[in-house]
Amino acid sequence: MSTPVNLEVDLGAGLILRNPVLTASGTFGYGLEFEPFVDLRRLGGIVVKGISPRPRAGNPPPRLVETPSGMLNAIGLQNVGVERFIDDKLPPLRERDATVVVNVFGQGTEDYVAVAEALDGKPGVAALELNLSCPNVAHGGFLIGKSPKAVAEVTAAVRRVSRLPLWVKLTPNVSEIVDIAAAAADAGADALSLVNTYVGMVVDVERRRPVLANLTGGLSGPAIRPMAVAAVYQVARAVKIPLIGMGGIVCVRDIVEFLLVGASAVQVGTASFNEPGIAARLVDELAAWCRDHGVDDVRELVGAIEIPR
Amino acid sequence: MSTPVNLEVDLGAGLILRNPVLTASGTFGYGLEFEPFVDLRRLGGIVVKGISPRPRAGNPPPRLVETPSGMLNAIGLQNVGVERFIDDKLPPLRERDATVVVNVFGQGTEDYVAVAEALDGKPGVAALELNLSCPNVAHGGFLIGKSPKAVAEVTAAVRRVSRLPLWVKLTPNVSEIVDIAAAAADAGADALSLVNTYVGMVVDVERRRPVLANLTGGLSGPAIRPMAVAAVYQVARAVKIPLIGMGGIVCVRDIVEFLLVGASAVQVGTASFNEPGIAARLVDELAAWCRDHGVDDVRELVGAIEIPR
Amino acid sequence: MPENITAQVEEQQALGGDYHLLRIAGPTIAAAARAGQFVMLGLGDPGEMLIRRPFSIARVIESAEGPVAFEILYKVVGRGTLAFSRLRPGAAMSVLGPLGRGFWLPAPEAPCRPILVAGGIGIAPFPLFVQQLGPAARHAEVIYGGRSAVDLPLAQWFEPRCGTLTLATEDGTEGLRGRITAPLEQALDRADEQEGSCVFACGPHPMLAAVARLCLERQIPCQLALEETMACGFGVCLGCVVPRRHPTDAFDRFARVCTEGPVFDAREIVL
Amino acid sequence: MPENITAQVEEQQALGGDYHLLRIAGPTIAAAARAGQFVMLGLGDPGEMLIRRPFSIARVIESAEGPVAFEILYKVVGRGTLAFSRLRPGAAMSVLGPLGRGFWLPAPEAPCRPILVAGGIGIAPFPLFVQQLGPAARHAEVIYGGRSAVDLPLAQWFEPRCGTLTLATEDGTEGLRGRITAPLEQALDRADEQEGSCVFACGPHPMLAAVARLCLERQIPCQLALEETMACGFGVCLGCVVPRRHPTDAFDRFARVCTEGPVFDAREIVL
Ligand SMILES: Cc1cc2nc3c(=O)[nH]c(=O)nc-3n(C[C@H](O)[C@H](O)[C@H](O)COP(=O)(O)OP(=O)(O)OC[C@H]3O[C@@H](n4cnc5c(N)ncnc54)[C@H](O)[C@@H]3O)c2cc1C
Ligand SMILES: Cc1cc2nc3c(=O)[nH]c(=O)nc-3n(C[C@H](O)[C@H](O)[C@H](O)COP(=O)(O)OP(=O)(O)OC[C@H]3O[C@@H](n4cnc5c(N)ncnc54)[C@H](O)[C@@H]3O)c2cc1C
Ligand SMILES: Cc1cc2nc3c(=O)[nH]c(=O)nc-3n(C[C@H](O)[C@H](O)[C@H](O)COP(=O)(O)O)c2cc1C
Ligand SMILES: Cc1cc2nc3c(=O)[nH]c(=O)nc-3n(C[C@H](O)[C@H](O)[C@H](O)COP(=O)(O)O)c2cc1C
Ligand code: FES
Ligand code: FES
Repeated sequence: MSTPVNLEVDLGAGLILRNPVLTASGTFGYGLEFEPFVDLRRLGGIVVKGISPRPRAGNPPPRLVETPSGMLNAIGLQNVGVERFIDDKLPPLRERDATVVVNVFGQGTEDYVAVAEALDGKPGVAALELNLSCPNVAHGGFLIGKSPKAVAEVTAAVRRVSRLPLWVKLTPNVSEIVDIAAAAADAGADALSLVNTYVGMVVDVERRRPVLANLTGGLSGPAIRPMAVAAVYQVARAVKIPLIGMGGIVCVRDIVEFLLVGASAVQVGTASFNEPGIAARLVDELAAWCRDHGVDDVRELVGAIEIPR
Repeated sequence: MSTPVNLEVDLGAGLILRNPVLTASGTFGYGLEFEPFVDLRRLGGIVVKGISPRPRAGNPPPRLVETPSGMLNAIGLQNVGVERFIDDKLPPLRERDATVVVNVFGQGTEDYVAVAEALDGKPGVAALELNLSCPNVAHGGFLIGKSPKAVAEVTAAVRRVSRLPLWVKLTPNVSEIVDIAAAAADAGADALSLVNTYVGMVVDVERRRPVLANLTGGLSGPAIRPMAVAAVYQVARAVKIPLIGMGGIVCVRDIVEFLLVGASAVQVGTASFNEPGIAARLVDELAAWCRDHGVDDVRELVGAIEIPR
Repeated sequence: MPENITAQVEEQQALGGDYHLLRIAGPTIAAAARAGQFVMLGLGDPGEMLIRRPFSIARVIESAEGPVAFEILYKVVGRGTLAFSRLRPGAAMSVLGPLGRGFWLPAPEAPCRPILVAGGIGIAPFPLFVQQLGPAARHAEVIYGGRSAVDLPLAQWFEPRCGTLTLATEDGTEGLRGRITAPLEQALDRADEQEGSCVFACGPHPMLAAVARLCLERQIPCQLALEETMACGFGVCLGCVVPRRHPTDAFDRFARVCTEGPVFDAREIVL
Repeated sequence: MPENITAQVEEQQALGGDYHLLRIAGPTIAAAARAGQFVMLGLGDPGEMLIRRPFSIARVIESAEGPVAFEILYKVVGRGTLAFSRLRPGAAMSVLGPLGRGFWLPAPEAPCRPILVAGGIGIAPFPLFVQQLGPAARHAEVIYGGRSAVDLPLAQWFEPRCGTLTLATEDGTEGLRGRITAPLEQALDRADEQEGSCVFACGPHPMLAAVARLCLERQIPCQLALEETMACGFGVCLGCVVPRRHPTDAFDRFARVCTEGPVFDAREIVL
């Protein structure tokens, strides 16, 4: 019998995950909704829906539309707000021994700081993920996320008030994602999550109207995977902190692809809607893949792409 | 019997096209290869493969890979060079009475100017399309295309030497495509083509190598359509010159979608590989769509999207 | 608790005019289903269909041992339903269900005469509703409208099972010419007198808005089965919302159709 | 001139081990096909398969009136070939062909003994080759290798039709154990003596490189049928290139496999 494959990965700042497969923010609710389908402890981690200082209503419907190999969403960060998250969601998650990463959303530096402060010292939070990249809210992290200076400012401000491992989630809707990544790393991020969704739009040609009430939405799903892989590849060559890759993962091949270009872990997003248990299934399949390919430790795969010549 | 639908569109600078359906550069060769499948005169226009001052070899293979609802290409602008284009390709195209737009590619301002000068006064060229957006060549128009200042410089330089209608083709791999569009318009472009491909990458996980010899390639096809539509929508609200929309068009609905968000014409790209005669078929289907929807003049559709409230 | 399974197609029946009836094996789902609840149906491979599609559970099939399968009634309107229409017995589907809050039937202590109002494919939840009403269905009134005769695929099924069946088509090819609002108004006026009627409606958005208005004006209880685009079907994507009439806080401004509905009391929501 | 048609599947035959034979109606393509030429096959709807797939024309089917259909021999390796394997007679495919430059047969004035070398699915163009050789096939030698016995799906077909058939499998489950290079070397050594042999090869890239080396060393004429990823199949996407050995200018550095090949003289290209 062969020795079991090591799936543990190190995300920096002392955070070791059971395995590199997390679920992406906004696609896994607050985790508890998935209990009928998956044992939350089997996951590398759960990134919860973006939390803001106060409850948010989100955008009016329609909020979704399918696109070729993808979908657009314009949820607009509807969420319960940090207080109710701490009171209602965190305790049961903690009971279940799930690794919980809190995705933080704000309209300006103060908001990010406020959520980080509220969460500081609360048991059961493994890391913060700053969403500086949601394309679906006016004055959102989106504009912050496009400016290296603003990214650095928010990152540094949260860094000052929080001892939690700090991840910064990047938007790919920029000219040079490497510049944004470097700014976040220099300002104290412990790891970077990439990518968030791409701005897109679908028109109902019969009614001559945008399908989404918000006009545009964020594109996710397999359609974006090649772009997300390129983004992770580029950032991996430029920054030294761990990366969490995502965008269109639907099978174990896709996970390996992100690891090879330099991600230390990945997040499964849209695919969880289609198959609620997919992330846990992919943990097992990743272990099997490693075994079949003579990989004893999943960390061997991280950045192991060979560039010919 | 109803009156025939008017399909003619005005692309500015005195250029009237028979209909708004063109073929996209790099996906229709030099046009002549498609003669077995389509009467070139039925098309609104043919944008030929990017032409540089001297012949170019392009990138080593593999140059292509399919992706979910899309494909990556890294051709690297292999082309015969402007002289042979003028000698060998232009005369037969002229004989066929095709509307020919020459896509121009260079590594710096001088190259664009050189091709424009070589083409000046040559009969049979309806317009120039400056490719400031190819992601597949080092020092290519790509870097130029990401900087409003560089875009303005190349556009103005070509403007000075050429009397032909001047289109500038934009890359969508930028933070604010509207800024680039405005720069091109202010520098004298008569129309803007958008979008070129999105940077992407696919890894052969078995061999742990990028599939493409060039590592990354340009993503085209239906996968990118929602992003391309959003880009055209945004640019249409910001600049006043005509737009030529493209990205993942495979059916008449897609054409109408681009027109509604503000494109005066469209280009069909990747789809021509699957069905060589598709662009001509879509011309007929567009006329039929207009008839069925009580649209007498296709120009009524341009920018006719209604934004609720 | 919804079940997420890979299930077999048992039967595929074309009903004419783009309407199909699909029978899917699933004893647990069939046993648990309440009228108005739905399933999310997919093809398994997210590469073929990234997002599953929601369909009302139209009917439950019983064998001697109990419920064994359920049916959905669907109309081919796009890529997904076209793919479904090509499935043959034995094909595998991914199924999540039963989902959402179904219709709540009149309580025994406060009986009411049910008026079922369906527009087009909105008829889908009502066969199960009638099955679950049991003998009370004899008193039920069904008002069923569509564009044309072909858009009333289940009319015959209701005929022998309900008290009154009123059909309406916009082109007059079957039943009354026009929309269902006219016969509904008449029924409601009768209801005013008889006391104790209640309305259950499913159909296109404008129809539901009209039904709600007519009922609210008369203070007649009215339940509406809504449709909204869905990605998950179990409350996590927040994609399928409808505005609440009386939100308690900002988070609460929208209700999720998939978990808090798809059936709502007309007084709960803004259409 | 290639023809772009919508054609019907006439027959689908599973040969075991992921290999299938697909018969497609197409008199014009069948009549024009030369061994080594190929077709681009798609499912019509670019939403289902954006890029068509290239397949060698494996065999031409004749009726009393002449050629009526052609066959492709294919291996299921991914999404496209999986979809093809599910097609049943009557299904529609989009077909472009015949495409490219096939093998050029030995000229009558300079006859040579053909040695056909195939690796795995690289056997695909050779049934047609044998058909078109006619009686001369009796003198042909076929060397056909694969991973395992199951990877030699057409071995029996060649047996009665050719002079010699040498099989080789890497795992030794059929014929010689090992690669085809050893039997090829022996055949070439015999050829050296007999004068006038010529090699036609199709298979994976490393095999073709080995075959080319062996032949070039001995100055034995050698034609190679190459594979490269293709988007169009008719010369316009410039996706399918292979480096030329003697380019004349920068544009010329690469040859298109789809139009200048897929069959090349081994001296023309760099493998
Ligand atoms: C709770 C619920 C129950 C439903 N029950 C039934 C039923 O019993 N029978 C039936 O035929 N249909 C039902 N529908 C509608 C059905 O889900 C859609 O017709 C189906 O998703 C269309 O998929 P498609 O791929 O064929 O169409 P698409 O190509 O996706 O779209 C075609 C049209 O359908 C609309 N549509 C697309 N996806 C959805 C979606 N997820 N929800 C609603 N509309 C959508 C689009 O706006 C578009 O106008 C129900 C919807 C909901 C929300
Ligand atoms: C001129 C020519 C003739 C061919 N003849 C045959 C034949 O007779 N029988 C046969 O089984 N195969 C043949 N092939 C290979 C065949 O085209 C591929 O196996 C097929 O395209 C794979 O499609 P897929 O969707 O199943 O696989 P994908 O999911 O697309 O890919 C699976 C694997 O196939 C490779 N591949 C994908 N697309 C192509 C492509 N367009 N060309 C080459 N490789 C590709 C990929 O690199 C990958 O390793 C030929 C290829 C060429 C270029
Ligand atoms: C419905 C939906 C809601 C999302 N909400 C959030 C969010 O609240 N915060 C965030 O950082 N990302 C959010 N995302 C982005 C995802 O976390 C992820 O970055 C993106 O979907 C790409 O991954 P995928 O292609 O696997 O879905 C959301 C995505 C979807 C589809
Ligand atoms: C194989 C290939 C080659 C291309 N070559 C060029 C080119 O030479 N010049 C250019 O401006 N765009 C080029 N493009 C981009 C297309 O013109 C078009 O902008 C893009 O493919 C998006 O449209 P589509 O999704 O319809 O293909 C190329 C695209 C493909 C797929
Ligand atoms: S469909 Fe996802 S929350 Fe309702
Ligand atoms: S496949 Fe397009 S040029 Fe050869």
